[in-house]
Parts: sequence; structure tokens; C-alpha cells
Amino acid sequence: MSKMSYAEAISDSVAIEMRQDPNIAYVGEDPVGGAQQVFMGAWCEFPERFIVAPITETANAGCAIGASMCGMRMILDMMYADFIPVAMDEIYNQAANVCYTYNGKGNCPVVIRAMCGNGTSEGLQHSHSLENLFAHIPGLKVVMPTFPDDAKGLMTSSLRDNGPVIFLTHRKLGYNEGEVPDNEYLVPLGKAKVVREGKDVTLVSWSYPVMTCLQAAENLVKQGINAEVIDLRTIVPWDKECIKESVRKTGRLVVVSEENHTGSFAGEIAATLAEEIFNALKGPIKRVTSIDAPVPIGKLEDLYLITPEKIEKAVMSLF
Amino acid sequence: MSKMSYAEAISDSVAIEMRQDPNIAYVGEDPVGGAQQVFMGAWCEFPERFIVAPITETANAGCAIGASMCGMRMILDMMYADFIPVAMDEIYNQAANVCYTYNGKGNCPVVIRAMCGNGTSEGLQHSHSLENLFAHIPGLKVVMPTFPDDAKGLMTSSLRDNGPVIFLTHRKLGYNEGEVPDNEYLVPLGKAKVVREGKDVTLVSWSYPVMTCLQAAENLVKQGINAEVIDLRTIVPWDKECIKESVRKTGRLVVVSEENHTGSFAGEIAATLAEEIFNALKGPIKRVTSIDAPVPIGKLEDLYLITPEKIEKAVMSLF
Amino acid sequence: MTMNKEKRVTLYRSMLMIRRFEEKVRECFLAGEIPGFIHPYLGEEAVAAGVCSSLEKEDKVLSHHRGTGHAIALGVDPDKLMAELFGKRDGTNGGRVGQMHVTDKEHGLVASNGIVGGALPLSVGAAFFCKYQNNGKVAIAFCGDGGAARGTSHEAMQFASVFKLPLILVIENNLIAGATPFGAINNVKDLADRAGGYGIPGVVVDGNDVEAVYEVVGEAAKHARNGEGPSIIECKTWRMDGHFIGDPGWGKEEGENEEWKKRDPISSFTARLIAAGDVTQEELDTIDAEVTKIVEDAADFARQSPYPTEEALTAHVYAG
Amino acid sequence: MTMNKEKRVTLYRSMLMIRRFEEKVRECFLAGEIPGFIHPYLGEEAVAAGVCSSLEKEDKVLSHHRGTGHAIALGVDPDKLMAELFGKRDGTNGGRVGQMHVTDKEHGLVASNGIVGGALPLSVGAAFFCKYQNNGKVAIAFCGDGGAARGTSHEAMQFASVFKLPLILVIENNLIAGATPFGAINNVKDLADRAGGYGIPGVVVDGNDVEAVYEVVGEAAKHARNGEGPSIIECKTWRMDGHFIGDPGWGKEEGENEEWKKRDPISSFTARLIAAGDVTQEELDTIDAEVTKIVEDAADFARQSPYPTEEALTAHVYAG
Ligand SMILES: Cc1ncc(C[n+]2csc(CCOP(=O)(O)OP(=O)(O)O)c2C)c(N)n1
Ligand SMILES: Cc1ncc(C[n+]2csc(CCOP(=O)(O)OP(=O)(O)O)c2C)c(N)n1
Ligand SMILES: [Mg+2]
Ligand SMILES: [Mg+2]
Repeated sequence: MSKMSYAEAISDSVAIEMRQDPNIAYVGEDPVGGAQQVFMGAWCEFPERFIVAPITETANAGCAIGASMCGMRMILDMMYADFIPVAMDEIYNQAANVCYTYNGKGNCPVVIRAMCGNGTSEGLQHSHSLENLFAHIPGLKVVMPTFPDDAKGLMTSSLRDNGPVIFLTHRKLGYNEGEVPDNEYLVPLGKAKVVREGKDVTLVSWSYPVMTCLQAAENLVKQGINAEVIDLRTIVPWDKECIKESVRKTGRLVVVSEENHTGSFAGEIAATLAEEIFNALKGPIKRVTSIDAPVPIGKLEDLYLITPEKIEKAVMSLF
Repeated sequence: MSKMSYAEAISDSVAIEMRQDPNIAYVGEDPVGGAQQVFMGAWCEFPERFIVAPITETANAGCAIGASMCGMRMILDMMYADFIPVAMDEIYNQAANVCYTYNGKGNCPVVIRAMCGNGTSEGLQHSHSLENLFAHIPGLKVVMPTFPDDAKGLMTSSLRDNGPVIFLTHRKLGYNEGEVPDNEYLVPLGKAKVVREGKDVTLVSWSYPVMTCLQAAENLVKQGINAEVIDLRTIVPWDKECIKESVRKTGRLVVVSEENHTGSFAGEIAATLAEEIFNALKGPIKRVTSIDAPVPIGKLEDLYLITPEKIEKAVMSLF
Repeated sequence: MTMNKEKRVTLYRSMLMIRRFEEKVRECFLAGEIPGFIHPYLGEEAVAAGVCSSLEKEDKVLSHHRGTGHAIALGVDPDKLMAELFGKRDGTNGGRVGQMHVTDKEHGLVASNGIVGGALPLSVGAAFFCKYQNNGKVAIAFCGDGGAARGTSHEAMQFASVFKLPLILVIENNLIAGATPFGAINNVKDLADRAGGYGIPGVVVDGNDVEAVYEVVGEAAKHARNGEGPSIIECKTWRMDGHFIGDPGWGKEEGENEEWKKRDPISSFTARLIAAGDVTQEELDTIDAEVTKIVEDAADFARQSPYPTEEALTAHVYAG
Repeated sequence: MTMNKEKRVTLYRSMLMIRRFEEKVRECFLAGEIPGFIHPYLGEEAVAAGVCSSLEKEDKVLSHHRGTGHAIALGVDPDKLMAELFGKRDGTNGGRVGQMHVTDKEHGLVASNGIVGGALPLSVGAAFFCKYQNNGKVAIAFCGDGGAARGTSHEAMQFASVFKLPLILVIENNLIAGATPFGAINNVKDLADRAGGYGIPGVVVDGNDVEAVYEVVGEAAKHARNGEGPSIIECKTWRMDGHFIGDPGWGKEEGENEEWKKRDPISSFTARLIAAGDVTQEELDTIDAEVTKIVEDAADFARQSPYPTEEALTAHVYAG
């Protein structure tokens, strides 16, 4: 175990994998000095495997996807999640369909990394959480780690996956530190994690809002409510069983995500539970999400953010 | 009233609006002989307003969006819904944000039309229903008519809306005929319609699957089940009240859509109802959607389609 | 450089196979045996045959929506190809994807595409692969005149020129895109002129002259294999059939088909071969008979192949 | 063609206003008064001033992520502009969107963009609007050297060239994109060379020479207003500050800033004006004092403006 940041943990995974596999390479635009850089260590160790591309997102994506179709394992850095729509055809119509089209006779191992999330006043084209745009597309896996150790373990699993994986890192998590296993470390895709045990209500979240949920859970103790908090970690495939098991115990579910409300993946979870374990529910399934509006800058953004209070309010409404 | 096809009804609306407003124009690639052409009559009447563009989807979208920002009302034809990701940035980062950015000092009246839906063996890049990719984006309205009269009335309302509207026409509806009001005709955005009254279960759907629901409802009569069928018509904004009212009566809800299952708008409806009228529900909310896989061709596609049987099975499971 | 007889006959055979295959596809489609949406390659045979015959094993090819000719010219098994078009289990891709999406990595066909211009970014990756492996191989991206308008063609060339990737962009300029004639959506005569904007070679060639195509692609490939980077080759040609089977010829002027028929890539090459004494009419007839048999067999194979079953709906959606 | 004194002083004033405004922005940002992500225009003043001064009322301008200079040169109210950067209610856009997204249709600023290359498609629409209205107006799309790599630049020029739209693509080639020097991601010297691929004029101009910029844009605008279609103008310049405030100069070589400082667009123009006897140093000082006062006032205005309140979160998400 070593203490390292979320960003360092990701880089550590990539460096370890690159040492073992000469066919891993990266393509992306320069990160201008390292802001939110999650590949720094690996980059310094293997500079020749990091291709600094022009501002040609469709070609960059095509480079990564096409090379992965030919036999490499590629990392594509799209910088911001909001930029992924710039290469949406490459991801939606191309990458997502490769394995299906090859019908078992080929793969498309590409990890598509971007930063998501709001909270630093970068405005409406640099701040959104678009996981459901990808989760909705058959053929794409979607990974969104919260903690440094998971970030490392999930990156390793993503790199070893034989299909396209969207790997979203949250802007407010990059510098968070934690104990991270040394050497090769894997966390399987598709497994959620109970990060706080409780018996009265289940809070399901992923990425930065997990932190907010943990805070809310602490505050709720004063109200006599003991909340269980689940970090979904992987959005596709998602760990229904873990959530069901928790809700069978608590009977109450609040899904918390930074997505815009309508058409969110938070809705997918709620809908699935409302279908599959309806009888275990003691009351409505609540969602705490961002409103259906772009992310503003400045002080107004503070009012936009998901806060422990908003989560607590939703929880309290179930009692 | 005149008998006309769904496609003709849309064209009729456009022609009527073009007669009244010289600032309506169209941009899109040529529809190669009229397959799924929904603007034919208007095109013949105002050929100079129909711009046949190169295969430059980002420029075509930009042409429509940019001109609408400057004061025109534009129609953008993207041909197939699956092609919209080719201009996804223009729609997600640009069009959807214009009204917000202008902050009341400008508009972006553009109707973005594309064909959606499966069933004619065009394969995995020409057959999907992507409504939730757009519904999830704040700032976009999404309209999906089923019947010729609604197609006309909703096109008129879309053309008069001051913001971007995604208008998806289903490949299997274009030639369907119905009675359509003559002259100017409006159906307001955001209003669903009960297309079959019933008391035992509510089927909510939109676009072609509404037809499949109606068929299923007929079949269910033999089982002694009287299904109410709601045609949502507009996906954003969506008519929660209409569905709630129905479910308060029936206590049972099945949402039917052609979307891939995970992360679908069908999930949004289920999640919202599970939150807002939980106590009115007599049992789980079911979804009948396409599986989480690309649309195949040929005979295999038949197994992929939503059928009355699949809907009936879901309904029966609630009794 | 003159070509030897054997090579010329190979080129001839390749073109004829495409022709006969496409004729059979048309027949089967009209008989209701092939579902969906078929884009015939008839008339453009010299491009596919010329380009693909100049390639080496392990070179990578990325095709578009009208790629049946490329597949044949690359040596994809006609049985499997036909079965794919039929939507049958023994198709190149299991019969799930159809004509616009045929791939066969064994024969270098990495991707086809229903998205116009969609293969161009992927071709950057294929070329990157060749360069990264340092294996002296090249990637070919086929693209129509219509598709060359897409931003992906610009980004692909921008990227490839910067990294000197071994990529050849072959623009099959059949002078029409859907039902839109070239001149209506272009402000230039030659698309190869764009090469100057990337500092790379750009060549225009008669796309109905299979030898000429073979030669220029050979040159560009040598350039690429030498590490000198990408090229653009524009092949002027003509699609004799409709945009898809069923299109009666929208967007064409009267007489255009007839005019181009005089420049048919196969009959003009036949005349050249015979004039040069490379082959006799008898030999040509024998080739035709062989090719026709192969194509007939392919159709029979496709007919006999079973349909995919329910499990196929969800197989390989995610990587194993 | 020589320019009259008044015009020259206007150009000078415009450049100086940009300079002083950006200096103030920097100051306020470092004092924590401006949130987020600010891309300064320092060093490129001659481009904004030269281009925008050559325009007519009702011409349309589409800017990018580094557009503060364009806004100033177009005459956007400095108070409102500063308030927008502060995220205040009286900002050009209500204080919700910030520096990358400033618009002011009254002054022709139809859009700015946080997406590099994102304004280029929209500029096609603005030009289409001018042509459709047949009003003799033109649209200007600003784009960086980095942004010119995006496919949107190709599609915009393809589309505009076909329909002879009155569109001028101004490439502000400041020889760097983020932290990547021009040569590392381009295989050509001049991006204006791409114009040949669309059959349109392409011109390279010294982007630090405000008069030269003014002239070539004037020519291109005349061409466009005459219905002769789009042009590309590449302005070679240099960004003196970082990519964003806080960037210490990543991607630049030692001495580059110093070298370019010698070609500072304002001081070199000052020298020219004085040499020509167009103005005295005293007059210049007066202008500076005026401009400085305007900028100070703008900062005060921004400070005093209230923050948007909760209702602003959801206002105008959908059109009224
Ligand atoms: C991105 C995209 N836009 C539009 C289409 C519809 N479409 C299919 S083929 C075609 C014309 C293509 O013309 P060209 O590239 O010249 O190829 P050709 O058909 O002539 O071989 C069009 C517009 C598509 N499939 N993909
Ligand atoms: C589509 C897109 N890709 C990447 C970025 C990140 N980014 C912001 S500015 C910039 C560099 C732009 O360079 P250039 O176009 O030369 O303009 P300059 O910053 O030099 O003015 C990059 C890569 C972005 N905002 N949008
Ligand atoms: Mg063509
Ligand atoms: Mg630059």
C-alpha cells in the first residue's frame, strides 16, 4: 500500500500495464501543464507511447479505435466529457459496434478517458456528467471511480477489457489521496461497493457525489437515520444485485448523481428497482440529481451543486 | 379534413408555415428519390428554400442552427437518427445552449428532423431510436408523432417554437394514412393523448410502438383485460399529468418503447412515476423495450422487434 | 513500367469477379433473397481491383457503404460474403450486419461503414498500427466524392500528415453522391488538390483504367512504406447502377450512363489485353465461366446457410 | 491605399482598449474576483482590431474561447463584458456563462465558444442568413491555428464555397495550441494554403500589423459582399500570455516571448503613427488615460453588480 492521489493511482495502473504490454499506447491532446492529468507518471516513463495529437477529435478517436481493432490496446484521452460529442459518431456508431460486427473474430480494446463533473466554474461546455449518453449505447462499458484504490483497480480492468470502456474521472477527485495497493491491482468491472453500512435507507451514487452522500449519511445520524451508501463504481455493467440486497434490507432507496435529471442513469436504477423489487420498497424511490439546466459559472454554480442538504432532504421525505 | 399520409401531413404543415413566413428554410442532404421524404410537397412549392447540402453534417447543422440564431426559422434534415451523432457537438454543445446563453435576448428556432426506428433491415447504423440521447440534454425538446394528424399539428408547433426541437419520424409510419385537419393546425408540445381508454392497465408509448400497443390492447380483451393506451407524442416536455391520471385509475403501468433498454427514456417515465405516485401503484412498473444490443438485419431482426406478444406478456405478469 | 501478362489477367479476373458477383446480388435482391439496403459497385471495378491488387498481405483496408467490390478484390470468400448479404449465419459477420458492414480481418478488410466518411478516422488507427508495429504495411481508406466533404477526411489527413502515417486515401470519385451530382456540392474540379493543404502528394487518375490505378497506388504505397507519409489518390469513375438497388438513376442526366458505358473498365481493358495479345477471347471466356460458377456457388451457399438464431441477438455485444 | 489619420487612431484605440481590458481581467482574476477559466488575448490585439474595424453594422461575428479582444473591438459594452467575466447579473449574458461564451447580438457577436472549432459550423449559418436576406452583410469566423485542424473548418469551407456564402474564416495563427507548438501538429507552414482545396482565395498576413489585417479583411469582405463567396485569411501572431491565466507559458521556447515582444502590435503601430506624424505622444497618452478609465469603471461596475439569484438557474433553458 502507498498513499497516492486518485490521479496518481490511475497513472500507476497505466504504467504497470505498459511495462507488461508493449502494445498499449495513448492518443490525446496535450493537457496543458498537467491540470487534471491522470497519466503523468506513465507518460514520463513511456513518452514515446503518448501521442500528442492535433485538435482532431474524430481522428484521435479513430486512431485509438482503429488501432485497437488491429490489435493494440489504446487509451484515448478526450479531456472533458463535454468534448466527447465532438467524436460521437466514432464512439456511438463505430467503437460500440466493433465487437458485434466482428462477431467473435476481433476486439476493440480502447479506454476512452475524460474528465466529468462540475464545481470549478468552467461553464456549460466543460462541466457536465454525460454517463447516460454512453450507458445507453449497447457495446460501451462505463466506469466512474470515486476512490484512489478503485481508480487504479478499475483502470487496470478497463485496460484489460477487450471492448471499449468509457472511463470518466471527476474534476474534484483528482487530488484526493488514499491508500492504494502496490503493483498490479484489479477491481472487476460491474461490482459496486458498500462504502458505508446502514439499515434505514440505501443511497446509491458514483463518482464525486459518493463523497456528498457520505457526508449526508454522517449528518443523518443526528436524525437517527442510519444510511447505507453504495458506490456503484461501474455504470455499465451495473451491479443490480448489490443494490437489491441493500434495498431488501433498508426498504428505501435514494439515487444520487450529478447528471441532469431527465433521462439520467439515476432513472435507470430507479426504474429497474421499481420493476424488479417493487415489493421490497417501503416508499417511493427518490432521485437527487442536477436540475435540467446547463451548469452555470460563479456563485450561481454553488446553488446548482448537489449538497448534503439536498440529499438529506430527500432521505427525510421517506420517513 | 383530408385523408393523407403521415409524410404528407408533415409536408402540409411545412408548406403552410412557409407560405406565411418567408424566413423558414431547410437544409439537408438529398433524400435520394424520396424514400421517407416528409417534405415533398413543401419542397415542390418552395424549391429555393430547400438547400441540398454536401455530406457535411456539422456544417449543415451549423447552417441551420447559426441561421436560426440570426433570425430565421430553420429545418435541419439529418436523414437518420443514427447520423445525428455525426453532428452531436452542434446539437449538444451548441443548439441546446443557445437560449440559455442568450439569456432571453435571442432564440434558436430550429427543427431537427430525422427518421428513427427499426424493422426494414437497414442494420446497426440506420435503425436506432435515440430519443433519450436528446431528451437528456437540457434545452432540447423532443417530438415523436405517431398519427398523421398529430404529425401535422406537432410539426406546426415545432416550427413555431423558439428553441431547438428534435423531430423524429418513424420509418414504418411514413405511408400510414389518416384524416388530417386542413389549413393551419397545431397540437401543443408537451401534451400526451389517450388513444384507447381502459381501466386495468396503462400502456404508455410513442411513435410506432403505439400501434403495437393498440394491437396488444385488442388482444388483451380476450384475457379480460382492458388496457388504456397513451401516446406520449412529445418526449420533452413530457406530459406527466396525463400518465399519472391514468395510473391513478388503473394502478398498473407498462412503458413501451423501441429504445435499447438501459438508460432509456422509458426508464425516466418509470422512475418518475415510482417517485411521484408510488402509492397509486398496485405492482411493479414494467418496461417493454428493445434489448441492449444493436439492431440486426434480416430474419434475425424479426426476433428483435417489439411485438404485441411481448407487450401482452408484460401486462399479464401484472395480474 | 509495363505489367506482365499474368498480372494483367489477375486484374481482369478481379474486375470480372466483382461484376459477376454484383450482378448476382442484384438478381437475388430482386428475387427477395437479400434483405435491406444494397449499394452496388457496378462500373467502379477498376478501382477496387487496381487498388487491392497492389497491396501486400497484412496491409489494412477500410471500406465504405459500397464496399462489395473491395471485399471481392481483397479475396474475401464469395460464399461468406454472399451469405452475409443474405443475413445468414455463415456470413463473414454471422449474418447480423449485412452489406454495409462486411469485415474480414484475415483478408485485410478491417471495417466497412454505413456512415459516410466513418471509416476515415478508423483508417488513421489502422495506419497508426502499421507504423507502431513498424511492419512496413500500409492502410487504405476508401471514400466517395461525397464522403470527402466530411470533416473526417480533413482530420484524418491532418493527423496522418503530422505523424507521417502510412495511409492512402483513395477517393472514388464517381461524380455523384446519392442523387447529387459532383458539381452541385463541390466548388473544385479535383479533390486531390486538397493534398497541398497537408503537404502530401495528391494524384488524379482515371479510375476506369485498372492498370493506371494499380500504378499510382503502388507508388503511394512505396512512399508510405518508406515512412514518407500519406497520400491522396482520386480515381475518377462512374457508378453504373443506382445509389442502391431500386434507385432508377436519380441525379443522373440522360445519356450519362451511355457515355460512361463506352469507358466501361472491363470491356476497355479486355480490348487492351486482346490488342496486346496477352489473352485470347477463348481464355477470357474460360475465366468468365470460372467466375460465374464461383458466384453461382456463392448464391447457393448463401441460400443453404441457416439463419442466425435467437442467441445471436445478444452475442458479442460486449467483448468476451 | 493609405489610411487616414482618424481611422488609424481608431485602430490604435481599439488595440489599446483590448490590452488594458485584458490587463485588468488578469488583475481581477488573480485577486479572486473572476471565477473559472480565462483565456487572455494579450499580444493578438491587431487581429481583433484590424478585423472588426473593417466590418459594417449588421455583419456577424463568431468567436472562439479567446474572444475578449473580439468583443471589445466590436464595441461590446466593457461594463457588461467585465460583469459577465465576474459572473454577475448585469453581464452580457446575465453572468451565467462567462468568458468563453460571451455574446452580444446588438454588436454582431453572435456566438463565442468553449468548443474549439465549434463556432465554424455556426458561422456557416450566419453567412447563410446574410445571403438569404440578401443584405450585403458578411460573417466572420475566428478560429485558432489549433482549431483549424478540426473537421468543422473543412466542412464550413466546403459548404460555404459551394453556395458562395459571404463567410470569412480568420485563422488567428498564434503558433501554439494549448501547449503544443504549431510545427508539432501541422505538416505545412501556411494554413491559408488550404483555400485552394475549395477554390477560394487564401491570404497570409502579418497578424501583428493592424493596418495590414484591416486591408486584407476589407478585400475579402468586398469579395463576399459581391456574392463571390468565402475566403480564408491567416493572421500570423503570438499570444503573449499563457493559454489561460495561470499557465506560466507551457509549450513556448525560451526567448520566444521576448522575440515577439519586439513585434508587439501596439508599440510597433505607435512608432509608425508617430513617425508618420499622425499623432503626438501626448494624444496617445490621452487615449490611454481614457481607455484606462473605461476599464477601471468596468471593473467597478462588475464588482457592484449583484450575483444572479436562484431563478437564474432555470431561466431560458428552453425558449420562451
Ligand atoms: C454521415 C452520413 N451522412 C449521410 C449518409 C447517407 N448517404 C449514404 S450514401 C450517401 C452518398 C455517398 O456519396 P459518395 O461518398 O460519393 O459515395 P457513393 O455512394 O457515390 O459511392 C449518403 C449521403 C450516410 N450514410 N452517412
Ligand atoms: C473540441 C475541443 N477540443 C479541445 C479543447 C481544449 N482546448 C481549449 S483551447 C485549446 C487550444 C486551442 O488552440 P488554438 O485553436 O490555436 O487557439 P488559441 O488557444 O491558440 O487561441 C484546446 C486544445 C476544446 N476546448 N475543444
Ligand atoms: Mg460518389
Ligand atoms: Mg493557437
